[in-house]
Amino acid sequence: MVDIFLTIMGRDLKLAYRRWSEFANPLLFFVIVASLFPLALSPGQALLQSIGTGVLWVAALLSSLLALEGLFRGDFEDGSMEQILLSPAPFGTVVIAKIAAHWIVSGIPLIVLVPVVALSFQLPGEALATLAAALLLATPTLSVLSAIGAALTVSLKSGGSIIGLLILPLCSPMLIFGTRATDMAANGEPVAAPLYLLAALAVFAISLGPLAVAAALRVGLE
Amino acid sequence: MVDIFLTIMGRDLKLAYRRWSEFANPLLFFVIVASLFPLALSPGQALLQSIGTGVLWVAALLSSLLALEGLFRGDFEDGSMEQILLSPAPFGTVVIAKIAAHWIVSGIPLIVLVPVVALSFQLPGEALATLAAALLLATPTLSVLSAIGAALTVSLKSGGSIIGLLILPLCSPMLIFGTRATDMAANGEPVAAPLYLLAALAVFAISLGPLAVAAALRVGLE
Amino acid sequence: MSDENAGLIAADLGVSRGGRLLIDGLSFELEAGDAALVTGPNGSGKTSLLRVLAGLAPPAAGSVKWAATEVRQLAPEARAGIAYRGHLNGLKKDLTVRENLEFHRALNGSEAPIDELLVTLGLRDVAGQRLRFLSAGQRRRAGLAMLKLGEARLWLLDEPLTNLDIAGRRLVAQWIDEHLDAGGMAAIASHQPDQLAGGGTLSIEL
Amino acid sequence: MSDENAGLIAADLGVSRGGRLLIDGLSFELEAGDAALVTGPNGSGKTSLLRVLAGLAPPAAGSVKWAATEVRQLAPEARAGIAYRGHLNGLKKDLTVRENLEFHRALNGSEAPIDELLVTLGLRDVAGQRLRFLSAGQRRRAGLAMLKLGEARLWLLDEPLTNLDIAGRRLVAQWIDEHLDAGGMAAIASHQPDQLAGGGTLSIEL
Amino acid sequence: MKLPRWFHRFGSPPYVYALAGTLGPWIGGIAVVLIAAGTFGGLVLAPPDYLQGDSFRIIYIHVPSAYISMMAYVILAVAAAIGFIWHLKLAHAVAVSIAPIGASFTFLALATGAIWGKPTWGTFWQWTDPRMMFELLLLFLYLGYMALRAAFEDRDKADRVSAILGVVGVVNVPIIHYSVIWWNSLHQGPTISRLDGPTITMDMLAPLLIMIVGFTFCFAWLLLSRLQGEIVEREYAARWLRELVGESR
Ligand code: HEM
Ligand SMILES: Nc1ncnc2c1ncn2[C@@H]1O[C@H](COP(=O)(O)OP(=O)(O)OP(=O)(O)O)[C@@H](O)[C@H]1O
Ligand SMILES: Nc1ncnc2c1ncn2[C@@H]1O[C@H](COP(=O)(O)OP(=O)(O)OP(=O)(O)O)[C@@H](O)[C@H]1O
Ligand SMILES: [Mg+2]
Ligand SMILES: [Mg+2]
Repeated sequence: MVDIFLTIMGRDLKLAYRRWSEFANPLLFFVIVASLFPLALSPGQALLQSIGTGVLWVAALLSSLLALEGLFRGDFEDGSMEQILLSPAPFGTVVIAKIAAHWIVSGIPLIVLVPVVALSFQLPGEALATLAAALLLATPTLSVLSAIGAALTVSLKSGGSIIGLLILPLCSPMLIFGTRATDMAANGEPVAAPLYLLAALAVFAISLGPLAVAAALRVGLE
Repeated sequence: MVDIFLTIMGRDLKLAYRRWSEFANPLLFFVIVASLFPLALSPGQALLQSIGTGVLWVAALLSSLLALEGLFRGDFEDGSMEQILLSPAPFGTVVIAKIAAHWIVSGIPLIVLVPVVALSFQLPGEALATLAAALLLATPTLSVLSAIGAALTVSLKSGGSIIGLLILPLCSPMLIFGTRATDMAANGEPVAAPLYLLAALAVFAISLGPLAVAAALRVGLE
Repeated sequence: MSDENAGLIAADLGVSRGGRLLIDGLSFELEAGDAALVTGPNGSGKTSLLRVLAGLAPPAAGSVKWAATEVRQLAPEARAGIAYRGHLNGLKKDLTVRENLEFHRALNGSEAPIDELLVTLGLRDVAGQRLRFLSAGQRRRAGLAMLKLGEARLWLLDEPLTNLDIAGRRLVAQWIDEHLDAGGMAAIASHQPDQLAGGGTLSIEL
Repeated sequence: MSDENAGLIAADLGVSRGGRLLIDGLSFELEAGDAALVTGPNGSGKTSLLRVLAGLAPPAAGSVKWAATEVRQLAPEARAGIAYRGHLNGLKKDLTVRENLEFHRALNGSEAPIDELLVTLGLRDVAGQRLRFLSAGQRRRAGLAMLKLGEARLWLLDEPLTNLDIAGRRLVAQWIDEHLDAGGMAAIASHQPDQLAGGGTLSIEL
Repeated sequence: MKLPRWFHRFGSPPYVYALAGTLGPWIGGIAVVLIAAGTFGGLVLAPPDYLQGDSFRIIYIHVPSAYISMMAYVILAVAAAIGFIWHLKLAHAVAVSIAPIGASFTFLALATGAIWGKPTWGTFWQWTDPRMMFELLLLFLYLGYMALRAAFEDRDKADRVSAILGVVGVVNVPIIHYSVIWWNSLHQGPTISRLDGPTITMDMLAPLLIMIVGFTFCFAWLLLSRLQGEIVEREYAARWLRELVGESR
């Protein structure tokens, strides 16, 4: 199991490295959204500060959704998914490994990057650590949710990338708790509650999500 | 020439119709971004109004960038682009037709949709017509610019979604003029100047852009 | 016959695609050393049949059993007994030939030596190149290499000779013969059955 | 010889791919009724050569002329004289067979009757289906149909027989013969040259 | 369009390689002298600004690098266009060599501007400042150009595709520039006056001009040395290069 996990993850990381420009995209997207907003709003300092958290979280959410859109498509189109499904490797493990690899490539850089951008939004220093922690807890859940969307999309082939977007409402709890934690930290309030909630959602998503993904992929191959 | 234009445009529209969900995606994306922001910001009425224009424009810009990413990729991967390039059809016309089809599918709905969403942002009624007009002038330019990005990266095969990075700086004028026109209209000022600028940029982009696109596609096929 | 050694049993099999029944009431068995040659005109359902045999798609009627178990219900380990090579090669374009093979070896828990295989297939010189930069036939060769990276007893091959040059076709025919001699089984769809040296012990015409 | 009727002239042609020179100093001419059979092992450069002849890629050295003009500099109308069918079919998966053919007919400004063509190719029953739902051989047939949708005098065919059943292969061979008899030209890469009835008047071995 | 005959010599890698080798040290030397003089003038001779104190001295890096960042992009685009139209590999090599240098100067302008902003405006970054936005977008243009190149395996293809981007980008540079400025002139953000005090004195201005010229030479020097490297990489297999290397051994 661990072998398979590492093999799949290693492969996906290698592919990501080979095609770094593709994987850098969501990050860039994040930077761009985050930097365009102030440009379009031309707000004063105070306004910028008050909307900063929200902008950052929405941008981070979108960028992690974008990142996962193609998670399974490549493997479907070149026949790799068939081979993997027919191999003796347990399929659930394969799915978890793929999501994990993708999170490493897209989630972790986000966790590092967001607080840096937050600096330019005049977010107070105390909020930065909380922001990073909240992202660390929220991004795995986002990854699992978008993987579900990606699996549904890919298995419906010609139709239904719409399903992918149906995932979005499911993401709103992460958005709300994440923004709240950051705002509370900025105001010097204790932030344990929203962080615990994020952690609980992450555990829940990671334990059940891959099952849904595997089922959707199986159907898609028929 | 007109024949070829209509043939290509007809084909692309038909394909879009067959795979409508894919093309509805960027629009949905727009609606979601525009509606998530108030959720994440939970601002007061006044704040919402003041950031509304900016949010709308950024969301519209992103959605039209997203829409064009795959404009040429499909034709590349199934060999259609080779056939088109080798056919007696003038390649520049083909390119313009493809961009036009895509604009019909992604730009026009946006022009209709944005003012509707703008209503929910408490944008004053006078600004809505200006917003629609500005979008009408800005979206063709955005389409051409993203087509350039798509053409430059299509030959990467591995999916050069660095598109965002390439095109974004080029799009910022549209964002700036569009926001300005909308804001000015909301304040009751005359909006001719920014609209003229948008129109000038559109003419410029439409007349020269397709050349760049055609050149990039040719190189990509080698 | 113990379950372990049982071969492939298709009983009263129906195969449909896109709502149309293509194959109806097909029954056959493959045991050690057996090969079924699936032939038929374009669009007759060869690919669809092989996908059902592999368990990728459900049969419209009847059943497919491998080692006495419904093929769609096989435990992961038991699946190692079946290798399917379809129209698609199942290789990543952005990995090198060697990396692709190493990945599939690991996936199938095999220890087969890759270097020898690359030499046999004439891919040694391009082993370090990404698949994207290979010719059509070279890609097909790399795809077929995967047959040797695992211990599958049943080979399901969909037009394995596509894009191969003469030497390549001869090699594949030889591999199949060796596989059958060693007690393996195969179901092969092909438009060039004459090029498969031994031919099949069983012929399925659609 | 007037420019109009001049055929294909490759002079001292060099073809390279990914920085490696695959073909060097190749010179040949095709005139009315000539066919060049390009053969060679996998990866020897057949596809690369045909792409250069079609003007899709630049030659590494030498020149390719069609109707006395450098092929990469042909005017759009002159390009109608060349048809290239590669490993890819160049059809849209989400259009039906008929829609695909209609599109290519319009693109090439041809008036060829599509219905007859569909019958000849055995695609009448699937004419209204999206390409996505066709078998590999049916897709290939639809791809080859495009040869008849235009007035190309030079056919560049890259393994046209792939995935085709016997009837299909026979049809393609017959088409080629008719095309040559009518004063056409062809350059064909294939691993099964024996299946192309007439064979070539010229043989290019890589 | 035909290129003038003398120009063709610049299409010959050995000639340009040798030329770069000869000119490089001279230009580098001049750059060092000018920058040293400018630094001395700026840090020691120039009086402190009566409003900003000594912090204004960062101008001696900031303004030259901002200027170079723009000039470099224009040169890049011209080189790329020449390369694309006349299939001149060396012109492409020039464009490629400029990109990272230009990006560095852009970054330098951004960084020094940000550092300067802290004491003057009380913030590192001001989203509403048109120059900052312009410079940031310029950095994106450079990065996009470099990323696009990096994504190609085939150098020839990379050359031509990125050349298209370079040219499209330069068309946009003035548009971005003016749109950003116009936009700000209407949206009055928090009012910031830059160096509004007394008009710059000669003591302050002269070192600045010297620095600008020095930076230009420095840019040329960097360009020549990168170009040499680029030529070596491209002509890896060429006979003249092997002979040259053989000679020097
Ligand atoms: C990250 C922040 C900054 C960036 C990106 C930036 C960018 C630029 C650019 C692009 C130019 C050339 C302008 C042109 O020729 O149109 C420039 C010039 C200049 N900058 Fe900055 N700047 C920044 C911060 C500052 C600060 C904080 C100050 C001083 C308070 C300053 C003072 C100047 C001066 C005096 C000039 C030259 C004179 C002029 O053209 O008006 N800059 N800067
Ligand atoms: N896109 C590419 N980039 C770089 N090198 C390539 C590319 N495609 C093919 N090659 C290399 O060029 C050589 C010739 O390839 P080509 O496709 O022309 O061969 P071919 O004769 O058509 O082979 P096949 O019979 O397998 O189709 C191969 O060795 C291959 O490795
Ligand atoms: N994805 C699909 N959805 C619906 N119908 C399909 C699909 N793929 C193939 N078909 C139909 O099923 C029939 C059988 O297809 P299949 O691919 O099994 O044929 P085949 O015998 O392998 O043909 P070939 O020799 O051309 O490969 C065809 O008539 C085709 O139209
Ligand atoms: Mg088949
Ligand atoms: Mg080939």
